[in-house]
Amino acid sequence: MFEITADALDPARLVAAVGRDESGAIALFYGVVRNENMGRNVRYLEYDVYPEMAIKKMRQVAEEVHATYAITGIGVLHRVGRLEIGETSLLVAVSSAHRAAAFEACHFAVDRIKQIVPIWKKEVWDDGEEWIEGHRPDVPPRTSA
Amino acid sequence: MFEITADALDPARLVAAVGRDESGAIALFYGVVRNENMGRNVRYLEYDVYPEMAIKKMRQVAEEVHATYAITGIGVLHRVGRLEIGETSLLVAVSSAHRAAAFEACHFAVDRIKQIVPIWKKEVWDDGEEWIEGHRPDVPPRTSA
Amino acid sequence: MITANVRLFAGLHQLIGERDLEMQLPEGATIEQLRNKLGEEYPLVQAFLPTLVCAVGEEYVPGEHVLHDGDHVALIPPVSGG
Amino acid sequence: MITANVRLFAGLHQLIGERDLEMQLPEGATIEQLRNKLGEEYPLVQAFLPTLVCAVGEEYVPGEHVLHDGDHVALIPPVSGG
Repeated sequence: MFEITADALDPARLVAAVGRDESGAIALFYGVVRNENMGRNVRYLEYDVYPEMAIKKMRQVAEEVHATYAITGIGVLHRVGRLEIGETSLLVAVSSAHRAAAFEACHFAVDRIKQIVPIWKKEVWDDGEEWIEGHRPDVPPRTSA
Repeated sequence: MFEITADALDPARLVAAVGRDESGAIALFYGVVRNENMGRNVRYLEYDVYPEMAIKKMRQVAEEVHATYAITGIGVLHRVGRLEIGETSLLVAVSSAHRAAAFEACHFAVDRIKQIVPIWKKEVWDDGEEWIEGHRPDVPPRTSA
Repeated sequence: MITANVRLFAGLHQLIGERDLEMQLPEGATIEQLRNKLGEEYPLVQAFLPTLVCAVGEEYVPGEHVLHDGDHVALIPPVSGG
Repeated sequence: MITANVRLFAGLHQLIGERDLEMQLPEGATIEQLRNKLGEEYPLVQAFLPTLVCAVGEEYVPGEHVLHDGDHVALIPPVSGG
């Protein structure tokens, strides 16, 4: 399950989607809008997204995780639009037979999502706003034209 | 929030309890009953608990985590009694400003819970059953009488 | 003599069929003495003793720990929660 | 001449006020040429160019990538999801 939505995210639905009978552990990550960043008071966030490519890159992250860790399932939900303090922007769930793989794979997946999925956040403060520049995605060397 | 219960666990309630306005990340771990262990087909699990001490030891784990990681909240729910395949036996939620601390602290908390909290599981197979012997808790050196 | 209130869990509870036992011990008895007496009175328990830890007042205690009249002693086999 | 359909996001979208632009480029033009032309036609974009990455067909591509008529080119500033 890989989805981009403007609505509130449903963790129960995602967890149900990644669980298998052989899953003994599920690690679920919540990215949450917090009230402060770099010493500035955040009022709310606004997310922009390139939806088709974001879904494609989420799937690429999932393939990378499957290739690296012994997991039984993975899913990602990302919310876009305006989000208030305390609301959940990102959910990543990973199931595995054992807990170490679930934790490590989930952490890796969140890191990779922040590196390559085309989503952007704007912080809105009391006295201004800024689109946050996070990671510049790696570009493959010369491709066939 | 630290609870032992015979009822189904509610992750949403636990996540709400550990989140603060300054929490940017929440790691939530699900321990789930899986259908196989050590090559044996598991039908269901039966959990026993020393409730008062289990709560006390969960609180000790939380103190250890607070002393080691920069977290904003932690909570633990453990289910006991009979649990079927796919049901959740353990929920551990950790909130933090940043994701690395949330993941590492949650993983550490799960490991410690399995080492020192007086809870036991019995596996019931098609052809028998066994109380699982996991970790022998560390005993402090000589205490005052 | 003192009385210790002994609580059993998991395999021990199932084996002995009781959640709680009362044991009489001499004044100044230690956890180690309680363990030895337990093995004598309940030979079935002997297989558990090498890995068994005891808790008094909801804290794990070593064998030298001295018991008092009315103490609650929990017999804790290796734990397997999660 | 070929036409590239350019899509803008985040700060670029807000700055230029459009989600989509059409750009005319010579036959055989590369991403690098598109970037240069973008900087000439929209001087406001110049500050973004050093960290901007381009995607064609929903894949990141290098500056040498050759464009074809009708290609969809997404201008991707450093991402900050999560």
